[in-house]
Amino acid sequence: MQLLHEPSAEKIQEDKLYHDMGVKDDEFVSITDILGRLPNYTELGLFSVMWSEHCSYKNSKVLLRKFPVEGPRVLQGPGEGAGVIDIDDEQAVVFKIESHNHPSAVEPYEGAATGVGGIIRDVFSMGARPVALLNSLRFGELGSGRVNYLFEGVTAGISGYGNCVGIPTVGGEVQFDPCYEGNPLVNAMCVGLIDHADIQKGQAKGIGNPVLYVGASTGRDGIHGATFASEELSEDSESKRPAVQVGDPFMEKLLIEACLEAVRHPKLVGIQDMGAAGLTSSSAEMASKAGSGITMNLDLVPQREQHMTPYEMMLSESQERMLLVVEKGSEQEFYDIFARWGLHAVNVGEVTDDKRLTLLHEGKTAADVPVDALAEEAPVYHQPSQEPERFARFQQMNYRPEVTDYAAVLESLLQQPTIASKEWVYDQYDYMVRTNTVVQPGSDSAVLRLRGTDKALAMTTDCNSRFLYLDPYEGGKRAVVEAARNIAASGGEPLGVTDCLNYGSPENPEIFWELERSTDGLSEACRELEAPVVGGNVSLYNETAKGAVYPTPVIGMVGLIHHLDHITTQHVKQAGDDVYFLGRITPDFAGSELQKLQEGSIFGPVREVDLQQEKAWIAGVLEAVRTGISSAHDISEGGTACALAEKLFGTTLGMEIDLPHDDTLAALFAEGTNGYLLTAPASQREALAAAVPGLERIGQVTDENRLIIRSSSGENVINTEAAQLEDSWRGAIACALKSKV
Amino acid sequence: MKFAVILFPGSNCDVDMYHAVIDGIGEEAVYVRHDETSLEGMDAVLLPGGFSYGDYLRGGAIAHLAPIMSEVQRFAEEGKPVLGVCNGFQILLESRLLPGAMRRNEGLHFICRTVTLKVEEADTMFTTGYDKGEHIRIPVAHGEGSYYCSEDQLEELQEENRILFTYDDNINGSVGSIAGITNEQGNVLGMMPHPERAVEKLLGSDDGLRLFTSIVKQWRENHAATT
Amino acid sequence: MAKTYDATVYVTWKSGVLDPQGSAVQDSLQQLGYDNVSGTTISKMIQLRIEAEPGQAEQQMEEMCEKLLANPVIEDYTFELEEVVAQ
Amino acid sequence: MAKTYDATVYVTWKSGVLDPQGSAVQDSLQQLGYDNVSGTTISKMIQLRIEAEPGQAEQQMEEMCEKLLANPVIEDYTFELEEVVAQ
Ligand SMILES: Nc1ncnc2c1ncn2[C@@H]1O[C@H](COP(=O)(O)OP(=O)(O)O)[C@@H](O)[C@H]1O
Ligand SMILES: [Mg+2]
Repeated sequence: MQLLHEPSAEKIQEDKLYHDMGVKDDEFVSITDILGRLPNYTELGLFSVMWSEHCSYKNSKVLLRKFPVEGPRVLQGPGEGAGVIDIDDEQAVVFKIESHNHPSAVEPYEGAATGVGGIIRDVFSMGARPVALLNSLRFGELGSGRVNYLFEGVTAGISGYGNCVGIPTVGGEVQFDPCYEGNPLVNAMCVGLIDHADIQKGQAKGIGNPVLYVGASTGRDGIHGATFASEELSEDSESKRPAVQVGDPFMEKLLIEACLEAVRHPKLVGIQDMGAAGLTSSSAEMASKAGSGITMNLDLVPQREQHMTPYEMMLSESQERMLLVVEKGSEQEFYDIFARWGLHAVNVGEVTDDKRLTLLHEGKTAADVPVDALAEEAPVYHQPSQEPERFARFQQMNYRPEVTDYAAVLESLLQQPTIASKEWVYDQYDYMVRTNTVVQPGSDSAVLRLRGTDKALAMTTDCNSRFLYLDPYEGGKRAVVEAARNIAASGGEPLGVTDCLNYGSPENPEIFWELERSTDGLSEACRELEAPVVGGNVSLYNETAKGAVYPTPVIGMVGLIHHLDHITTQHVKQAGDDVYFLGRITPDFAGSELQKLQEGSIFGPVREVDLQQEKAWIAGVLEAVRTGISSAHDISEGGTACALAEKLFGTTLGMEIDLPHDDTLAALFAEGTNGYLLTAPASQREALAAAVPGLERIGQVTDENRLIIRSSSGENVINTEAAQLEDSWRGAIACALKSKV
Repeated sequence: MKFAVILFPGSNCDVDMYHAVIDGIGEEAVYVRHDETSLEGMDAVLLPGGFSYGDYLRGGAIAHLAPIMSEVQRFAEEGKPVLGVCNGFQILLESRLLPGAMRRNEGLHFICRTVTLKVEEADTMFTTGYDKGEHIRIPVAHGEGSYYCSEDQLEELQEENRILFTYDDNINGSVGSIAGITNEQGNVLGMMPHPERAVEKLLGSDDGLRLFTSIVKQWRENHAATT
Repeated sequence: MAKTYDATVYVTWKSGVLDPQGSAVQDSLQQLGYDNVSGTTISKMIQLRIEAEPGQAEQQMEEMCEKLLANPVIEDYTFELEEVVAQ
Repeated sequence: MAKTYDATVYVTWKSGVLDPQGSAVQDSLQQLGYDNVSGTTISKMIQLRIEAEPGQAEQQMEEMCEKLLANPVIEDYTFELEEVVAQ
């Protein structure tokens, strides 16, 4: 179906048709000023996508500037496809996270699948080989037909795409809360490896150099996907049909291999994927970054459908497409590379010196706009901010749960889907392909060895959004701290962060306040922990008629493990080992799983996170790892008792523990900033005591498969068969899925 | 000994196979593309896992028509070892080098996990390194791994001792819990589990290593006999 | 009175949606030498038996397609009902 | 002279071969309350256009089904050819 009559420039102005494309009145005025005339339909389309929140960050830019982006190891910070961090030996790690929330809400399988596809392209367009995938997922409470459908569909989509392209999906997280019911979050992260010499930038340099288009042909799918991502979900989102694309992981696999060959070719000038806003963003950004222009002949663009208009071609978000600039005269060499992978590269244009994006179509100029205006000069808004009423109220509250049967509470906490085993999910992911996964999903971080070296990489995604809802500033700090703890507990030194900011509408002052406060918290934590932010993604307008999601800044973190011997997992290894606690118990239950379980809602204040202390603990855990321990696990959802139980799962061992605090309830279930649980052979006692200040010995690993926990007064508060706890924990999600309503 | 690792568009366990041979058993391995037509100089053929042609239509359906497959067929007829793992097994089935067909897993989900297999036969060119009845830990990673064949066919496989591996726990609903079978001659093995992913303790198990060393051992013996 | 029908639902891609499976099969057919073949697409056919009052059968089929058998975001569907005459 | 045909191939499960996807859809329909539905199966429908002499089209379709489109161990196939009349 063709848009038979594109409205004239005058009509667009008169009838304010630009509103339909999400362009505001004053933005339309700016566009007219920039061009010195009214934009035609195609040109307006270019501006509307490039100036959408998804591409321009116009509402979040002021906040992102706060992030620490530099560090001694940072080779490439935010701005390119993905961040790059040095890992010694002339190698670097490349990683980025991205959201695909709205497509997944209407078509969970393809939405999630294409989210995975997109983030992989960001990484290999830097020249890096993608080596691992992670994800971070949020859904409403399991049990309702729709939520189950979304959860199953998203999992299948991630599995379908990631498995087929042959990149292991090694980790992630899943949280269930009612606020995500109509607006699930699907964030995908990709990690790649590269030699310093191969790092590419997406630049269109060299006047006269040809612009090559490679990959899938362009169809009418996904037109205005970027604007779709920048709007709230409404009843008629389902009817926004073209905004959802179908992915082709097979094509992606061929593209990965062919592009990695192309980036090693000395005559490659620049390469970028066609992500959000497809051909528009890739061409405008490549030209703008290089200070050049691009002229494209749209008649040459491979098209899947007949009679496509320039508007449709430029805004299509068909998947699995890349744009390359190569040295003039070398075209054939690149055609040959792609042909070997069964792909067809097409010369669609050339680099110019006029700093304009010029589009030719059927012998006419379809658009002619300055590239910087598209890529750099989107308006920047500082939205009004207002503290929500709840925040002050939460500060006044004091909550302490009532518990009589500790063991029963432990078991039901372990059955909460957010805490329960995510095996149902990651069993569907090929987390082993390419045989580098040393630590598989199910421990704090995933660990990949770097073949041919003694090093390894630890990686995780984390964010407990409940704390952000209660207090975005402290909650933001906790998200970063939790990621860093998971890295440290696996033996890794945090290298850097990629973040995905998932929030409601920034035009709501209370949401903007959440954004402001939480990015302050994230920034401060990243700065203190020396984990610079090297890339990320912003997903706003995550709300439905029922309200916004909790502020959810997902943290993707990568850490370096200097020696394979330092790789540590969370599970106990042998009877007789000592159990240690490193941390601090405080009676904090606001936002805890226990509060949610008992009260059905969360409320109360969040204690200040002491970042200096956190940093010292991280150093302590890493020192312990180097000294020699058997296991390490950080304490998160469900508190210390759940963390203790988790240490036993998958083993036949048990533990006898003496709680390190008089407040039994807090010592078991509080979710303050707790700390870590370590185990080590008794022979290490002295060495550890000398190396790690603050390490408290709290018990022993036993060979009887029971978890025995005694209060400080010596009373058995929990004495349960570990296998029973494990069954409850392992089966909870499958069970919740079966009990469909 | 020289192993050919066949590369189809969409293969993705090719690297794993390659390393299993090079690093795992210290033999020679080379990649051979799907559009090549010669296996000259190769001593064994490995069809790796992955998603050849995206698994579109049926796993292995499109790949079995690739030019190299007629050469693999000839190679197999000469009695030389051919091992197809996962997608490689599916390709062997589609090529009729092995009997039966593959369906989607019974539970309809992709399954990735390390499972326990029973070694049913130990006197084949692929399994001399194992004991009959031994239980080994090998990873699986597949969505279409439910083996199907007719009852007559199953009987034949059993009578001819061509079922080499079975699942202890039939994770995907395979007929007879079958995880791996050979052809009549015994030189073509197809299996869903991935022995090439189990060649290092660091990654969890090295129980797959002996499958590769068995192939080498047999080859050395034959080689010594003929030269 | 309730009747018995054999229903056949055809679930196809909406026009404009990529059919990677169809393209791969198309390419393969070309490579096999069938260059007289074009536009290959692959869709689903769902068959079931339904017992219902006439009219109601139609309506229920419609509902099932919308709710479960197809996702209208990317797929179109049509169905046929054929009465099963007891023998 | 060569003619143009629209071909539709139906690839169904051989009787006796379990169709787990069909059963899963059947279960879901039941859970949605459609307990008047039974025997759900899911098959493939492949559509393509072929240009050939009459007779030859038939024969080529047969070949394509045998070689690629269906796996006779578990699947049956039928196809229809309809001549495309130029407008
Ligand atoms: N969506 C997912 N994909 C892959 N692995 C997951 C996913 N969700 C959870 N996991 C894995 O399950 C384990 C437990 O996850 P989680 O409870 O979030 O751990 P933690 O509290 O230590 O962050 C981790 O190894 C994690 O990587
Ligand atoms: Mg953890």
